[in-house]
Amino acid sequence: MNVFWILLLPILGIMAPLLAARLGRSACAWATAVAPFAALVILMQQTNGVFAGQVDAFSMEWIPVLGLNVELHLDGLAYLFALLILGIGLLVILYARYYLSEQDSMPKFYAYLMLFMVAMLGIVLSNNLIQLWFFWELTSISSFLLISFWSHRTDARKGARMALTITGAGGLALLAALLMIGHVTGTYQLDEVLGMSDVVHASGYYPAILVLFLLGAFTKSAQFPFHFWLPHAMAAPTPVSAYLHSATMVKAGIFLMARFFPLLADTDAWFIVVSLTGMATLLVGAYTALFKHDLKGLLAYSTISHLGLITLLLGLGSQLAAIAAVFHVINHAIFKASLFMAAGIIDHESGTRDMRKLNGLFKYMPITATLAMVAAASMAGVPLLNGFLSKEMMFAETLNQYTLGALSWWIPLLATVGGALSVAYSLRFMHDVFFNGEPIGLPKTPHEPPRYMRVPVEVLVVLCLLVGIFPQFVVGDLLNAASSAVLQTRLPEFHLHIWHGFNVPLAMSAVAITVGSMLYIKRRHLFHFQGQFNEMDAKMIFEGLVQRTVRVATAIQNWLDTDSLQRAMFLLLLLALAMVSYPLLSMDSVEGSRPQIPTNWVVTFCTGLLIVSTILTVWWSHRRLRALLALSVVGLVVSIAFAYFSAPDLALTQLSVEVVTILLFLLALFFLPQHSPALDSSLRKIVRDLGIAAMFGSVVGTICYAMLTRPLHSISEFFLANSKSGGGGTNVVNVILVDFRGFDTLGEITVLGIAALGIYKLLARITLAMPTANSDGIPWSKESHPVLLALISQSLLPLALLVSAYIFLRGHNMPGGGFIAGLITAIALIQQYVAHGVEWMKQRMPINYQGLIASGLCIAILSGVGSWFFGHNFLKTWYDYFYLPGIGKFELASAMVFDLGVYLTVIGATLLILANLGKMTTSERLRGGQE
Amino acid sequence: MLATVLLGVAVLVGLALVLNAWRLIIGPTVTDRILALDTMYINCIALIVLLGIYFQTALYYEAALLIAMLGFVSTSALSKYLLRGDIIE
Amino acid sequence: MMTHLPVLPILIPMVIGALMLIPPFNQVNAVQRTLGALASVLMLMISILLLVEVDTSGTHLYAVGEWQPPFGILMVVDRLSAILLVLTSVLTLSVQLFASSGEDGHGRFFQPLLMFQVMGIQGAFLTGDIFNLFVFFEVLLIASYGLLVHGGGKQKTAANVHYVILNLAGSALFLIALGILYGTFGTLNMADMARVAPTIEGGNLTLAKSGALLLVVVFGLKSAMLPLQFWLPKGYSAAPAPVAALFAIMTKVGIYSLWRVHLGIFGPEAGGLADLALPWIWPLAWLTLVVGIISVLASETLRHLAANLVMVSVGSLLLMVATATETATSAGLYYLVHSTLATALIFLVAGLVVNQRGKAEDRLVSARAMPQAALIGTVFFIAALALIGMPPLSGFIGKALMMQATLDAGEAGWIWPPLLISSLAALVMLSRTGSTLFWRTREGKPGTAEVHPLQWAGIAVLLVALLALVVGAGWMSEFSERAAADLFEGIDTSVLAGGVSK
Amino acid sequence: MTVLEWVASFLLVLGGLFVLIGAVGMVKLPDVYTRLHAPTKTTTLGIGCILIASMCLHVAEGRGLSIQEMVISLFLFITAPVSAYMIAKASLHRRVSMLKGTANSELAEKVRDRKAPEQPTTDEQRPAEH
Amino acid sequence: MEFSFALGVGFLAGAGVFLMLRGQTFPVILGLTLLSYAVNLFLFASGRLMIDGAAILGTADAYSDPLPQALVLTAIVIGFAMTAFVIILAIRARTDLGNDQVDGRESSLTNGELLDRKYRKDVKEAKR
Amino acid sequence: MIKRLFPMPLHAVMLTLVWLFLNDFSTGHLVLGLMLSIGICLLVAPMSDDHPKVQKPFKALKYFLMVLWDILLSNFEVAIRVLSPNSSLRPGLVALPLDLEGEFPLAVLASTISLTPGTVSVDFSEDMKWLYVHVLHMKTEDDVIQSIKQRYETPLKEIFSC
Ligand code: NA
Ligand code: NA
Repeated sequence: MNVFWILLLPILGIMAPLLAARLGRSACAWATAVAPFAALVILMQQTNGVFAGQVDAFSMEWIPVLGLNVELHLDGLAYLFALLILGIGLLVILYARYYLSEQDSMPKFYAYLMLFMVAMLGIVLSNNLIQLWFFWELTSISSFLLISFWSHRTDARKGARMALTITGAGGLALLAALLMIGHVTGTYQLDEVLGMSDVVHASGYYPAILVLFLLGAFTKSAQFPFHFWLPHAMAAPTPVSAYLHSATMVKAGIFLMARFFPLLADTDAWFIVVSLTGMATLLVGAYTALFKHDLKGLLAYSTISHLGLITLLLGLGSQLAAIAAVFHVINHAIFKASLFMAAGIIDHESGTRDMRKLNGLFKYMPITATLAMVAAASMAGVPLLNGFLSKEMMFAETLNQYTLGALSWWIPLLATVGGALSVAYSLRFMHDVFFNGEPIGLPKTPHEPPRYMRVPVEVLVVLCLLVGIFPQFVVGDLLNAASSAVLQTRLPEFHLHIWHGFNVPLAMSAVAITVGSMLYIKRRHLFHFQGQFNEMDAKMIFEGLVQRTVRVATAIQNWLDTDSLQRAMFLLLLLALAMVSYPLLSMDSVEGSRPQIPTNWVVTFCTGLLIVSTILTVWWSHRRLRALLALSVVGLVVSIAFAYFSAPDLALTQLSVEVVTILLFLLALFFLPQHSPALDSSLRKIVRDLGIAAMFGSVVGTICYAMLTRPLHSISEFFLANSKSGGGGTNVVNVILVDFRGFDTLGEITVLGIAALGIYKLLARITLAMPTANSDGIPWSKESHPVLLALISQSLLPLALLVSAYIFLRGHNMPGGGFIAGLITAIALIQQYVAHGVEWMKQRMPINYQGLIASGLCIAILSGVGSWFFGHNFLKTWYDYFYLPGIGKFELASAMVFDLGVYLTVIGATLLILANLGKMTTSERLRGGQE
Repeated sequence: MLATVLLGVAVLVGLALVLNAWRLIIGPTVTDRILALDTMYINCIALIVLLGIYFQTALYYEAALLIAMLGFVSTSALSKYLLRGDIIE
Repeated sequence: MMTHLPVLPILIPMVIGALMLIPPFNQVNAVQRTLGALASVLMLMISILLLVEVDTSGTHLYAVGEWQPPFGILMVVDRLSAILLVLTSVLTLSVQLFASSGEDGHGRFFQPLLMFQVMGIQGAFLTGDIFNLFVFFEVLLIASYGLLVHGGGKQKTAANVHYVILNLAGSALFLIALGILYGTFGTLNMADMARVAPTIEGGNLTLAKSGALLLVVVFGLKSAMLPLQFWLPKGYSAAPAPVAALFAIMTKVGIYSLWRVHLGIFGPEAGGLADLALPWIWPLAWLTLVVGIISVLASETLRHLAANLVMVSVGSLLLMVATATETATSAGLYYLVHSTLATALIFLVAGLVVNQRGKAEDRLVSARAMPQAALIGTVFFIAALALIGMPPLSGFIGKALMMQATLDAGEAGWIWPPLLISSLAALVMLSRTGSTLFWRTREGKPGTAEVHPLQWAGIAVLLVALLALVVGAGWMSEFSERAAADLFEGIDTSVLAGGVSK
Repeated sequence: MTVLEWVASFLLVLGGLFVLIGAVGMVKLPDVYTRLHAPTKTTTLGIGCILIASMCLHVAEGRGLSIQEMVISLFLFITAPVSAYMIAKASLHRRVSMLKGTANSELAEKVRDRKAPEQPTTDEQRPAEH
Repeated sequence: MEFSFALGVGFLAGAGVFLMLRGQTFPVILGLTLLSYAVNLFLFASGRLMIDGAAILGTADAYSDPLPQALVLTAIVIGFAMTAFVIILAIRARTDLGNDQVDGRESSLTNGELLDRKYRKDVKEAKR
Repeated sequence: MIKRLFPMPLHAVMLTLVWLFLNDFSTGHLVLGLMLSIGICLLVAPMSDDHPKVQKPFKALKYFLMVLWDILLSNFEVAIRVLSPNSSLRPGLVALPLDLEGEFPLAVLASTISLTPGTVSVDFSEDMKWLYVHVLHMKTEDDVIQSIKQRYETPLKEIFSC
């Protein structure tokens, strides 16, 4: 349970700086420090237990399906890292209080920093694979926020993005690895998983797991060749560099490898990949560090190098090497954090980090200089300092491995080279900055920093010395506990002493120090040598890579999507064709067993007429009015077909819709070009389109024929049987529409209503230019309303309305119904618009068509909702027969109310569409002054 | 007998439809085509009425009525389009 | 009233939408907006109520008109539809609030069209009848056509032309498919179709296969499956922000339909029709995801990026559809909810960005600073995390669930790479976009555009929902499992057989 | 067959023939103005005959007198002249030329401008259709 | 009879599809209309063909399948709404984009440019 | 008051009659037809302009029957014209001076002309003083003018008393 508080307190602590923001800078810093300090205290209370091998655990269910639960545990390794995270974290908080300037938003900084602290604690305390990954990604995010803290600076933005991209990619690989581990082991609980190394090793997933896992670890810990993001992360404020990019976050990868050491190590693949990567990183980092003029750059590469060293140790696979690795984690964190802070002080007080300008600072800031030099010496591996001890152990272990078979001696040799390089750059850090003549053109005159800014450095340097001189006393137990957690077995014998006697590792150290000093002294030659090569700017390469990816993607995208409807349509039809016809290929016979209706001449005529007029519609599609005439014939024949094949309702509907459509087309033609070129595409395209059209047509025709000639057992018997008794009507189609499937109809009239609204919208704020003459150049006739047309249309109106009432009322029992009646009414009214014009109608029929739509919809709904009050479901219909003396028996049905809703909606929608378009053009025309 | 007569008359009407369609195709002017279409509407009324007689039902009678109405609307709108461009003004 | 709950999510927006055409509600003003907000809240409450009901007492069936299935139209509320109803309502509330800040006044009928669009979506989620599904598809489409042009402008018109015409072709194909299916099954009720499916044989089987496969094209078009995705980037990026946000669920309707139809009817127990669509969906889904990734990388504006991220989410979901196991479906459902909320959020953010950046709009160029860069940036950051699939937002849960499901199904080898790379691509592009839009500013006085409180409210709704999706992830993922189980089990309409027939 | 049925058959054949003759006229007559005569009269009458036949048969089959057909005829007879009028107007407007030899064909411009025969027409020469 | 019907449906569908692949809005809408005729007939055919069997109870011995007829009715209405919308959209597109191409861009093959240029000028004048 | 509640009574009666035609002659339909007709008349009343009333209904009926007869005859004539060779056609355009006044009577006249032998009304002059008629086969212009004036215009003048 305590472990829970260690995590929770910093989580709460994220809010502290934001809340304390108004109380001043120091208060803000103090407030921030409270939570980690408390957590640290709790952590310290666990010390004895942890050292005794007890594990404090906490677990709570969160997402069992995913295997993600809140599972925490505090063992030696977690303790060690938590100690580093909280301890150095507190020092960084203190340091940052003085580092940040007035312009920087301190609360934001601290909040980000605390977020990061939480993330790191989460990683190290995790006892659940997915949870571990959760916090792992959180470190990437918080690191992004911290690196880009000075977001106005290009290098900060780019550095942050690069770091995020690389570590993010690694994180994804890690997720994959962890999920696979979970899949193989059947659990995501870390302590269970760790005991199942044989299962994992034996599974076929092991290679994939290892590669993906190491990708995650290596990217995070800046291992070669993924190391390049780290130097660019130095655009972050220095406290961030000290905390994230030396002491903690980059160690997350190391932590991960250490954590999973028992599970994944102990194979050749692990040894080769990890140790060689470590070695390469060690050398590349150290070598590059030597040539960096930027103080933080040097430290960054040095960090890379040391991370390589630790990785190398973990890769060696021996237990003692692992112990050495853990030991070096501690030491590096201590000296590197202090070095970064020192560098930050120098930067802060002198205004630059360029070592070519920084010279002889010892005079100006002797205390800081001394502190920095001690830390640097530790980095170089000078005896009596902590760095020396772990380096010694490393040297010893490199002698103890057989990774490369007969060539295994390369490893100690290269390790020594690495050591020498590290001595050289450490020397450079000491000499080039604090001595080496006078400073050149510094923006500020350097001096010692504020008292408390130096405290963190002092603390850390003292630790360097303490660990270096009394290793067993200071870190012996800690190292023990952490190492046993890593190895999950009893530890081999090992001793932490300052002095191991004269042995090969000592000799290697001596060689390294000697060669390193020589290298530094002869650095001019080296710089000259290096100067021949163009400096590789990782950022440029990375950005270039990203940009090239984007360019390639854009090219592919442009190739794929040409923003052409024709192409999209072609693909749609092609896919449809492929998918529909694929099953047909295996059809034995198109014709089925259903008896067919004998044909006759009239039908043949009509079929011929249909086909001819269809072809004409296509043929004339560029002579638009003609195409419209051909289309009308098609519609006419289709209506006749409906009538012939026993569907009078369909015939009526088709006819009325047809006419309204033609009217719409005519309205549209006025504004569209009257003609278009006969050949609108290349001949090849037309042939292609004809091909797909022919195939589509024949497939649809074939399916239609196959369907028509096969018997069908459908649910329709029910409708025929229940139409009269259940729905109260003899027109089964109409009863289906208003009763059995009234819900469809409700949706359908809604569609119509919405379409009218959409059209109204489309016509809003549109400026239409009307042609003053037809396409042949003949100006329009001056007579807007031919007298005979006006007169006859007007006298036909009552008749048409009566007919529509007739069709409406008998719809339930005979062909007809609300929809057709609505269309007839609408057409009759539209005819008045055509014959008399908009003005005339507006004066005589001031109807709000939107209101008509709305009331139609409401009536239809209400007729359905009404049944609720009788305890029935929505749209449950009711009918009954009544008798009135003198009139006789008649029927009343709720379905008729529903149909009335349909009727009104149809009128409203049709008129809103047509009359509105007409109205618009008229007002335009009047404004244009053409009348 | 009546059935034969009906079929014969239907064929006559069908032929008429074809002839009108021919006029629709060859034009030569737009008004010719509109006229042809208008006549085809009327021919279709004949077809529908014959259908009703043949099936001995009054169900198709509204269709005929509607064609009569709608043919008129469509013809007058088409002519209006030729005259004025804008059919509703 | 409780017994009528299943039709209320359709009727409420319909009635309110109709009311908004009648005075005094027919003007864009506080009255209309309040009405809309009330409707949204009411829908949210009802859908949550339904969800709880269904989760405790099982699938609800509602026979409209009291006609016993398969003869009448049946509304089916199972866990799958219930959670999608809740999702739609949340989205509606957010969009409604956001738009009420004034965007609804940039043209007529925004609020009623919004209501009708929601009616269509909810109807599609509720109906248990395949033709009724078509009708609701059309309702939601026609409303979306109207909404897409809201505010006017060339871009919108151009996008709408493509969107409308392609969808009309899609509707035609839908009807052909329905014709084939009715012509072979003789029934329209989905549960009944599932019952009939194993009995179909001979020539009818071939025809039914054609029909079923054609439906894949139809739903594929709605969900922007490759090669039917071309309408998406243009349409979504041209739409006004709240509309684009609402559209985030439109593609999901396609996914839902694939589940309903191709798992529910043509699922493993459909005899000769069993799982016939999967071999087609597999490669297309994979390619959708890959092309989605490429498009994400090629995005030039925030809205394009968001639209392409929709495509990525569609590709991922289609892969789950193709995997067709219970766990994959459940993972997909979680991811569906998450991705809908997250993409909606990013579209709303894009709207704010466009408002505040003046002429530069949301293009990835440096421009004058946004007056409220910090706040908007924070929301953007949250949305970005969700979309990339990074903790602590829900994206990672969905992604991890999907990865687990495909690993269990033995398909990880080729699903994981695009799935993971899509996250990386999103990460690269979102960080690039974010840093350009919010940080790479030119000198000059920032504009004065202010984010309206109602816009914040709309965003807050989504943020809360996303947060709930993380905090309640345990419940949600288990619920998804139950919902997937419902889907695999099918709908039992026999419970209605006795009671409802007239 | 009853007398009524004979009558009906006769009317049907007559109607069919009229319809066909109208169509023949449509194809055969030389210009749009002469073609106008065919549908306005022959075809309309043909339909009239068929409708009356339908009424007769209705009676013959013992289903009583059906007067519904009258409404269709009414419609047709009212609208046919207007359709012809509109088509003629449109043809004149588009300057569709009359058959060579049409008497008074020079009046066409007057009609087009709706002027009285003695009034001068506006002098604008535009391309005619075909 | 069935064959004639299927032939007609096939022709309508093919012609519709061909027109839908054109580059201007007007033929595309024509194509949509043709296709929807085909689709309506096809949907209607799913109930099989029958003559003299209109589903009006009491008028025949056997009735045609009424359900597809109801479905087609719904489809016709919806198709009408959609067609109306797309027609007006075409007008809007020509006004907004200055031409009647579905992609809003002139293609090199169309010589409608002159017309459209004049149209754009007209629009400008009308706005003034 | 009654005028406002029952506008266009004649129309209403005629509509009711048509309603009975459409349905059947029963009390129920009479009541329903009356209700509908009155409703429709109320609706269209604002749209109908005042026209000269038919003053002599009996004459109107006679006129109607005469026209029917003419239609029948004319059709045979046109049929013959159609079937005989085109070269024998003598089409012509005729300007018919009008004595009749009022839009409605003129419309009736124009319609009659269109329906009867070999003539189609083409257009009125703007001042409604001339009706242009296209004749399929014209012997002499005066012939046509005289026969139309006598046979149709004169009775119409009487019917509408103008
Ligand atoms: Na120096
Ligand atoms: Na107009």
